[in-house]
This record gives sequence, C-alpha cells and structure tokens, in this order.
Amino acid sequence: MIPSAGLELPRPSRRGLLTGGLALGASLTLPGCAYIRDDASTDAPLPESAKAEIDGDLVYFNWADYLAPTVVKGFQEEYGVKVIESNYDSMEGMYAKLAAGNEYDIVFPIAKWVVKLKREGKIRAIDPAQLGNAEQVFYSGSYFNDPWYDEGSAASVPFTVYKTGIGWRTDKVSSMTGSWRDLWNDEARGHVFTLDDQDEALGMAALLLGYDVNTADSSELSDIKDLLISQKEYLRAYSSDDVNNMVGGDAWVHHMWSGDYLYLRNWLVDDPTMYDFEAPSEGCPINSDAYVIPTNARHPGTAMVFIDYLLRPENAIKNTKYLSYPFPVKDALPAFAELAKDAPACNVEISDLENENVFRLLGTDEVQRRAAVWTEVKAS
Amino acid sequence: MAAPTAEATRRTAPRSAQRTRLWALLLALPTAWMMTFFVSSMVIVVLLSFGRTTNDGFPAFALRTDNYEALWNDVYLELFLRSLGYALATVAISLLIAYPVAYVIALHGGRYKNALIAAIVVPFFASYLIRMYAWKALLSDDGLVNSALRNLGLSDGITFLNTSYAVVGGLVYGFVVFMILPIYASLERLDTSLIEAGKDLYHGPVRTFFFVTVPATRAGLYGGILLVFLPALGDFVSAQLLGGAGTFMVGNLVQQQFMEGQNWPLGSALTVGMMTALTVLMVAYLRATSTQAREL
Amino acid sequence: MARRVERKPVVAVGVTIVFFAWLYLPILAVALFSLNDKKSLSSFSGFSLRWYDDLVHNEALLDSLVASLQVAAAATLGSLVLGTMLALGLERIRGRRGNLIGAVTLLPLVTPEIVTGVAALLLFTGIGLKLSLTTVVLAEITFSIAYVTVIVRGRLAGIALEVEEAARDLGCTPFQAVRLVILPMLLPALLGAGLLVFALVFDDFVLAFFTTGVDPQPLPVRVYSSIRFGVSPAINAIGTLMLLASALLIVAALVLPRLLGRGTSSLDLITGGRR
Amino acid sequence: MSSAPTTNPSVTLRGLTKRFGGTTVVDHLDLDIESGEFFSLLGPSGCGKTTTLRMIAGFSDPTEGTILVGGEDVTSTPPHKRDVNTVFQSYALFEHLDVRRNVGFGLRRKGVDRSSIDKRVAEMLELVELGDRAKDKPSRLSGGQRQRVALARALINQPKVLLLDEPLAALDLKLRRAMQAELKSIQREVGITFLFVTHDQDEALSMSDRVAIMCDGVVEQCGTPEDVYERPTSVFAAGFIGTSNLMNGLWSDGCVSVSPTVSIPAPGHQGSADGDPVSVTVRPEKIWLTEHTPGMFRLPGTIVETSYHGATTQYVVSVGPDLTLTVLEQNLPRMRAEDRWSPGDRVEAGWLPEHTVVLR
Repeated sequence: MIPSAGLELPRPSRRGLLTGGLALGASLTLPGCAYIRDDASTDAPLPESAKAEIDGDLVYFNWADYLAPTVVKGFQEEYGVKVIESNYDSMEGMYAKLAAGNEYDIVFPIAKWVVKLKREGKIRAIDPAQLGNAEQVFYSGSYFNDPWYDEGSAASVPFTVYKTGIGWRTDKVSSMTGSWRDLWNDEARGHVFTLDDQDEALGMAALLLGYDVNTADSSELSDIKDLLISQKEYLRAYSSDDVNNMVGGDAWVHHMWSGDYLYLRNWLVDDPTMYDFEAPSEGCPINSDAYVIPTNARHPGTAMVFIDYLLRPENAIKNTKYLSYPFPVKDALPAFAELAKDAPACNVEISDLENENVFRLLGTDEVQRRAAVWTEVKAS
Repeated sequence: MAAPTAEATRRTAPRSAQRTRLWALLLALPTAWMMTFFVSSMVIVVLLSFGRTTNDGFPAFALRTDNYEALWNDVYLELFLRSLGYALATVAISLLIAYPVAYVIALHGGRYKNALIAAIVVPFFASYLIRMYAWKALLSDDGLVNSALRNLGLSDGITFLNTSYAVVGGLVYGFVVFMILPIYASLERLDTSLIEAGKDLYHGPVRTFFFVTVPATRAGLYGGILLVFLPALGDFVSAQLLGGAGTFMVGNLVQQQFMEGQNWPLGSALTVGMMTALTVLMVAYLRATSTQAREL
Repeated sequence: MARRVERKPVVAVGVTIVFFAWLYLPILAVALFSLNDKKSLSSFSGFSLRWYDDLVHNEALLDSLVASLQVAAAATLGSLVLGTMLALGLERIRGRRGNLIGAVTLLPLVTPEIVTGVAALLLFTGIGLKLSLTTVVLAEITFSIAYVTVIVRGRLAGIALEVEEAARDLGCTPFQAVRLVILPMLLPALLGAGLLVFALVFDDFVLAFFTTGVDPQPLPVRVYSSIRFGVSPAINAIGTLMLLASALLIVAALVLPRLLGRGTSSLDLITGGRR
Repeated sequence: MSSAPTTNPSVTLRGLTKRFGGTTVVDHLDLDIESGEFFSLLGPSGCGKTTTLRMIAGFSDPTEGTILVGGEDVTSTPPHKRDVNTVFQSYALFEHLDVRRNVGFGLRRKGVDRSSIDKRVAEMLELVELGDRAKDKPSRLSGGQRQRVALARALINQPKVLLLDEPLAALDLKLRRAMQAELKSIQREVGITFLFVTHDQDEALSMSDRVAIMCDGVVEQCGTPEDVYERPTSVFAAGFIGTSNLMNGLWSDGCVSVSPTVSIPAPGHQGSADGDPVSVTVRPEKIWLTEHTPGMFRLPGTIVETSYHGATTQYVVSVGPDLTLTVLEQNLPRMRAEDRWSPGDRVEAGWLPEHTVVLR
C-alpha cells in the first residue's frame, strides 16, 4: 500500500489509517524536532547580557502564586508594561515548554535546572553591572558571587533559598528526636507525610543512611528503597501540599519546606505554638531558586529591569512576607529574621549553603535509576 | 426481459457512487484531521516507546524493546490491577447512584425535570480541580465533615482522606454525571406503558424494573459505563489530591515517567501497553454490547 | 410525553436526595471559603469579599479567564463541525468497518491526558508550529471530537434512517437532506455536545499546559499549577464565579426557549435530546 | 408469473432482483400496477415486499432488473427525482417542523410559490382532517394524527404512485380499522395509484383492488382479493390468507385421497395424473354442518373442539385418524346457545365440490 493511501478517501481502511499515520508521523517529527534527537555536546557559549531597559511587555513564567501580586502590579504601573503570566507545576514542565521554543522573558528555575539550562545555552548572561541593586545580592563576601550552580553568577540572580526539614504538631507528638527518624514516629503513625518529590524523598532517606543526597549507586538506592518502603506503615500519603495537610489536621509529622512552615505558622493558624519545625541533625537539603533570562527572550531588557526591580529591598521584603521564604537580598534579611524569630530552624545560613546537601544535576542513567526506585516506592 | 437488466445494472453504479461520495466527503475532513493531529502524535508515542533517553535527558528514537521488557514488572502489574479495580468500583458505584437518580428525575420529575438535570450539570461546570480540592478540605481530619460529626457526637473523627475510599469517591464524584446523563436520556425516551405492561406480566415493581426497565435502557447504560470507566482509569488527580501512600494509579505512574522520571520512552511504552489492554477490552465490550443494543 | 407512573419509589427518591446533598457539599464549601477572610481552607473565621476584590484586580487571572473562554469557544465550534461530520459519515458505514473506525475515534478518550499533551507538544514542535492559543485549540479539538461523535451518533441512531429517506423522497439531494432535515433534527444533540465540550475544554489543564505558548495561559493551567502546592482562596472565588456563570447560562438555556415560545425544550440538549 | 394485462401501467417491474451478499431477497420480480389502482403487496416479514418498495422509491439499488414509473425507466434515477412518494412505517416526520411545514416540504423543494403552497397545504390538511393542527409540532400529535400528516405530506406532491410501507402497523386495532376506511376513501378521492405493503391479510383484502402475495422474494399469486382468497393457486397463498383446511394427498381419478378412508372429489381440477401428490384445501366457512344441499360432498365426523367468536363459532371436527377440519359457522339470529354443537356430537361436514381447491 502506498503510504499516502491512508489519506485517500472515501474508504479509510484501518490499515490505511495506520500506514498513512506512520508515514505522516515519521516524516513530520524526525527532522528538526526540539526533543527527539541524538546525543550531542551542548556546551554552548553564553549569549551576552541584555541592557536593563524596557523593550516590551514581560512574558513571565513561574510557579503559580510565587511572587507577591502587589509587587508584580507595582512593576506594571511603574514601567507602564504588562506582565503576561504563565505558570508551571514542575521543573520538567517548565523545561518542556522552554525547549518547545516558547519565548519567555524570565523564568525562575531551581538551582540544578540553572545548570542544565546554562549548559544547553538556553539562558543568556546577566551582567550585574546593568542592575542598580546588584549590590544587594552580590555584595562582597556573598555566597552568591559564585554559587555552586552558576560559576561566577554569570547567568543567574538568586531568588530564594530554603531548606527541607520536618514540621510537626506539638499537641499530638511529644517525642521528636531531631532526626529524620522522626518521620517514622510511632505517635504519629498514620499521620506522617513525605513530600511527593523524588529528590526530597530520596534525599531524606539518603541523609538518614549517611549517603549523599544525590546518590545513584545501585546498592545505596536499594537501601533507600527498603528504608522508604519501611516508612509506609507510618505514612498517610506522599504530598507536596504540606501547608494544607498540616492545617487540615491530617498531618502530625510532615516532611516540609521551611518557607511553607513559616507561612503556616505566621499566616494560617490561630495558635502558632501548636506547630514546630526542625532541621534534622543528619543535615537538610538546601535549595535555591534563581532568576534567569532565556536566550530566545523577546524582551530581555524588560526582564533585566524586572530583576533589578525585584532586588529592591522594599520589594524583596514584600515578597519575603508574602512567600515566607528568605530572599538573599541584604536589606531584606532583617524582615525574614523577624518572620522566623520563633522558628530559628527555618533560617538558612551561609554555612548551610556551603554544605554538600544540594540537589545536583545528574546524568540520565542516574536520574532514571533514582526514578525507578522512587516509582517503586510510591507504587508498592 | 433479460435485455434491460444488464444495462440497468450498469446505469445504477453512478447513483450509488453519488450517495457514498457525500458520506465520504463528510468523513474526509475529520479523518484527515485525526490523522494529522491524533494518529500521527500517537505514532510518535509508539515510536518513542522503542526509544531511549540521551545523556542530557532527551528522548531519542531507537529500536529497543527494553521499555517493554520493563513493563513485565510485578509492581506495574499490581498498579494496573489496582487502577482497574478503582475504575470498576467507580463504575459500579456510579451505576448504583446514577440509575435511581436518573429514574426519579425522568419518571417522577414532572415539570422540574429540566431544572433537576440542570442542577446536576451546573457543578460540573465549576473546575474539576477546584471541586476535588474542596473535597480535600472537607474530608481532612479537622475538616468540616469531621467537625460536624464531632459536634453531633457521632464520632470522634474518621480518617476519610488519603484512603482508597477517598480516591474512588473522588472518581465517582468527578464522573458520575457521565453515567446519569445517558441513562436519563434513555429513560426519558422509555415508553412508560412498557412499565405498566411489565407490571401485569411480572407482578411487582422490582421484577418489572429488572426485566423491563433496565433492559429497555441498555443503550444508555452501556454508554454510561464506557464514559465513566475510561476517564476513571486514566485519572491521576483524584489519587494525587485525595489518595494516600498506597493508592498510586496508572495515570500517576505515566505522569511520573514523563515528569520527574525523565523517562519518556518508558512512559510511552506504559501508555502503549495500557492503551492496547484498553482497546482489547473496549472492542470486546463494543462487540458484546452493539449486538445487544441493536436489538432495541 | 411519558405518562406518569403512580407510586414513587421511596428508595430511589432517598438516593436522589442524598446524591444532591453530596453533589453540592463541596460546591458550598468552595463558595463558603471564597468568602473567608483568612487564607485558610479549613477553618472559617469571618466573611469578607477580599478574594473577590483580589480577583477583580488580578489582571493575569482575568486574562487567563478570557483566554480560557476563547479557547473553549473555538474548540467547541471546531469539534462540533468535525465531530458531526464524522458521526454522519460513520453512520453510513456500518458493520465491522464502522465498529473499528468507531473504536479508533474513541481512542483519544482512552489516552492518558499527559500522553496526549506530550505527544501534541512533540507534534506541534515537530512540524514547526509555534505554540500559542491556536495550538491549544487544535489539541483541544482533537481531544473533543470523540465526545461530539459519541453524542451525535447516539442521537442519529434515534433518528430513523427513514427520516433521511423521507427527505430524499420529498425532493432533497443527499446534501439537502443533511442540511434541511438531519442537522436541524440533531440540533438538541449538537447543543448538548457543545455544552459538554465547552465545559471539558474550559476545565482542561494538562493538554492546555503542554500546548500553550506565551499568550495568557488558560485558567485551569493556573489552577493546577497552584493546586499542587496549596490553593489560594482567590481560586475558590474563581470557582464560585464560574459556577454562578454556568448556572446563569443553563437557566438561560432553560428559560429562553420558553420565552421565545418554541415548543422544543431546552435541556434535553445535554442529554442528547429526547425523541 | 402472470399479472393482469394492463392498459395504462403506473408501475412496471421487470426482472427486479435484489441480493444482499449471497441472499436473494427479491427474485426476478415482474409486476404491472395499473394507474389509479390500490395495489397491495402482502407477505410475511422477510418476504421482500419492503425491499421491493424501497427499490421503487429509489432508496435501494436493484441488483438486476428495471423499474418503470408511468412508463418511464427510473431504475437509475435518484429518489429525489422520482415521481413517487412514500409513507413510512415510522412516519418519519420532521420533528423540527410544524405540521404545515412538514406537509409543504415537498412543494417547497419543487420551488412552488408560497401562496400556492399555503393553499394546497390547507386543502390537504382538510382532506386528512387536520386543519386545526397546522401549527403543532409532530411530537404533540397522536399516532393516528401523525400517520395522517405523513400521508398528507406524500400526497400533496401528487406522485404517480404513492408507496405505503405498513403505515398502519403502529396503530391500535380500532384506529387501524378506521384508518383503513379513510385511506381507501382518500385514495378514491385523489385517484392516485397506491402501492401498499402489509403483512396483515385483512387489511390487504379489504382495501385493495388487487393483491400480490409474496414469499421468499417471488410473487406467489396476484389477483383481486376474491381471486386470491377463493382460488389460491399455491399452498403458501392458501395458507397465508385466512384459515384453510390444508390436506395432503394423492390424485386419483378426479379425487384426492387424503387418508385411507377419505377421498375428496375435486371435479374442476385438471392437469394432474393419477398418483400425483397434491394438496387440497377448503375454506372453513364453506363447510356446512347442517342444512346440507344436494350435491354436497359429505364427511361424517365428531366435534372435538368449539370456540365461540361472537359473530361466528368455530368447530374442529375430527373426520378420520389424524384428520380434522376447521369449520366456521355464522351465529345467525335463529341460533340459540343450545342450537350450537358441543364436543362429542356426531356431525356431518359437507361442502360443494366447487369449493374444493386443489393445489399442486
């Protein structure tokens, strides 16, 4: 049968449909597809930085509800541009859209995704000299002058930092030990939640076992799997909605992000003393988000202005209060300290940043090995 | 009279052709559309299911079967069976709810019929996600339902959330409307004199119901079953929002492979496997029911 | 018109009442918490319209709403046209071949949404289409055709083949028979299918996420993005407004035909219509 | 297959054949229907009568053969160009149009101007007594009314032939009787050829000018109602219409021996040789149990069963081993209950030899 016969009507036989479809599919997708391709070296030189001057509306791509609306609104009013907002629910989703060629002006990746985007030449340089408020993050001695994920901070500006620990209900659980073992707490049996996040869940188990949070070693992963499966009898669910699981009373002990805990404690509950947070002694994963400007951004100038605008201490303070995550903006730090004064475990210190517990970009084999373990844990 | 016969046969040909041409014309555009946008994208999925992932995490075409070999895994099988169980439970519960509701509205709704059907459809227009999330808030340990139970002294709290029951309940909530509408439609069309005749024949409403009413609404039932079963089996929202540590479903697994797992080829193979299983089930189901439905 | 059956089935009436309570419980919760003056979704502390105020002033959300409406309207129109054509064509190709094509048209219903989404993304980028609201519409139409076809075929089966023949008999060409008789008789089913598709597309987030470009994103994408990490009551406010809008729409659908004095009733649209 | 010679044929079928796959549904049918005739195709379901009708209407293509309507070959004319109209079994009304528009549909397709359409629709609705329902939707009409709309919608086009496909099947008995009479009188009034398909023998006999009895795709017998009833030419025709006492036997010397003891004389029959197997039939109402007249053939027997039917009483009379006759007697004014026979009574069944019909 001629391949095109599938398109020949009036009588579309099933075989015709399939043959035609196959031919069409293969011919349409093989060349020039952004995704499906062979291994290629991708160390591209960094496209140069844009100037910080308004060059159009801002096409903005972020987690939902991850900046104070008043700040975004203030930007629109001050500069007379529109912010066109899109959201993602995962880094993989963000990456897929970026790789599809969508032209976003600013994106907010987690640290290890900065590494990936930078390596693949998908983001452009950001020249701090263009930013009037650069001093706020790139002051002398700042960790972010040369963070692990972006050598010399050439292509990113730090956005937030946070750590992962354990939040718990003081009225329900009294026997917390300050270890990740608390996620196996007998008092909280059936009320324990682990974050629905591959890196966080495997990382937590790895720390408890004394392994690297990024381990992809088969035998270590096997130990991690056994450990996590042993947790299931204590577990209520895997969920990243930590705040509402706590508020709803379902969670007594919750694997939790520091910012979410502060948010819960400061804004949602009547009696903050009912809740507490610990940074387990085996160490906690530290993570940070950054601002980056994609190479194909149509309005990199506006994006630069926007980043500079967000670095203004008053805006960083608004965002800190809205999100309860610390922004590494020098003059905004006191505001965070105020928020976190009753929960010092939520503080992220420079020393935390310099430790090894960061989620690094791994090779495909490693990611898939880890994913297989995580899938098996969740599915069993 | 043999002479005109052959000629007539020849002359009839263009007429039939003219008629089929219209239907063919009607089929042409949607078929071409489905080929371009659905079949070809599914072809990509099939091709990808034999593919691999590059070092930088990109899917690449290849000719490997290891993704399919990976499917032969007790964990996946268990997961599929679990999802199948949830979907079947969803269908069964939806039937138990939908039939009486559709029956009452169709045969006893009187002039409120349309209003009642509208009342069923309206919530369906508020976002599925928002409604599912509302259940989460309602059913949590300190949520409204448990608070009410406690205040009434009926119980000191029931664990609803993060259980299989919650997942199935969410699925039923999300899809029961697909069961009610077709059943309602076929009950509406039902000639009630049939029921009365049945009452004489079968003595008593219960037997009449099972021997007359239910068979007469088979078409609606079959449609409803399909429209609930398929989306329930592929759903991942209910398990994600209302599920617990042991309620992972196929939909979640596929989601996982395409997202965190960064293993699109495996996700594709899972999809192809699942769709094959479902297609076999569906064709068998259609074949079994279409002969019966035609008898109506 | 159906004759009334005398005795009410008590159990069924009971089930119906419980069903309605159950159906509306979460809706009421959504409405209630949209009026909460705190950001909590489980404890209610006092009435406030602050989330509605937020909503009205949140341009991004409003843009999303408009985008969603546009996408839903376009996809509804497109899938109605294509789905009806498919249904009409399939109706005349009966037997095994019809069954097979019928089964193939059902495939989009079986495919996990994320796969449809990813595949659509691969396809669009593969053929060099730039992602935009247009690609969302293309993908949504593809996904919705099956629903239209199922509903319209159901209705077509109810219209005896004889009706089409009667039209031919009275002087219609095949095409006129479709245009003057079949389509008008399908109208209730078309309205029903249209309403259903509109609701589905308006509510879809997975497919929409993968196929949107940099235009304002459809609303459910935002809802889903925020739901994974907890929902803001502003979302509840949107949900409540969507609900009210759809209720109004449906009430209009119920009342208008009566006001216009047309005998055909209205809401059998959704159910595919009665005879 | 013979049909009456025609002078002015309205429909002529020649060698009309329809096969679906390997099954022959209509088998080389030849038929001539005269103009202005009320013609019925009568037969059990599956006999090919509806298929024949559909081929005449143009909904189904003949496998072989020709169809002439008004002398014109329409075998390959599409339905919308044929000068025939159909009344469907399901009525097939257009639910989205009111009665007026349903009836006027065909004229509008023909491009008749609005005012004459209105006039003719009004006339036609008067004819079918639906003048007051012109603006109703079909869904608000009763079965009988819907039927009349379907009739009016077809008749208004003044076709050369009106095809009616079991139009009365969906009505209840009483309404059906009334409609039969009405249909017949309308036909007389408009003078259009009616080709009527039915499986109901009473209907066919009472309305038709001529009836063709069909079985397995062929016409078994074609003639006036009286012809086909009184003088069936085949076992099938005899059995399908009315009740008949059908007995199998052997021809010998002007008689049919149906059992060792019973031999029935059949003087009118010719063409059979001695020893030929034949069937013999006699209508139940031709058999007398009393008041025999001279020349009647008589058979002694015993009443085994009686059933009272109001106007008539039916008896089953045993006239020999494994041989029974059904007899239908009018309940005449002078007959009282005690005058009727009871099971066990000895009787004599007698009938005139010319009422014996021999079928080969």
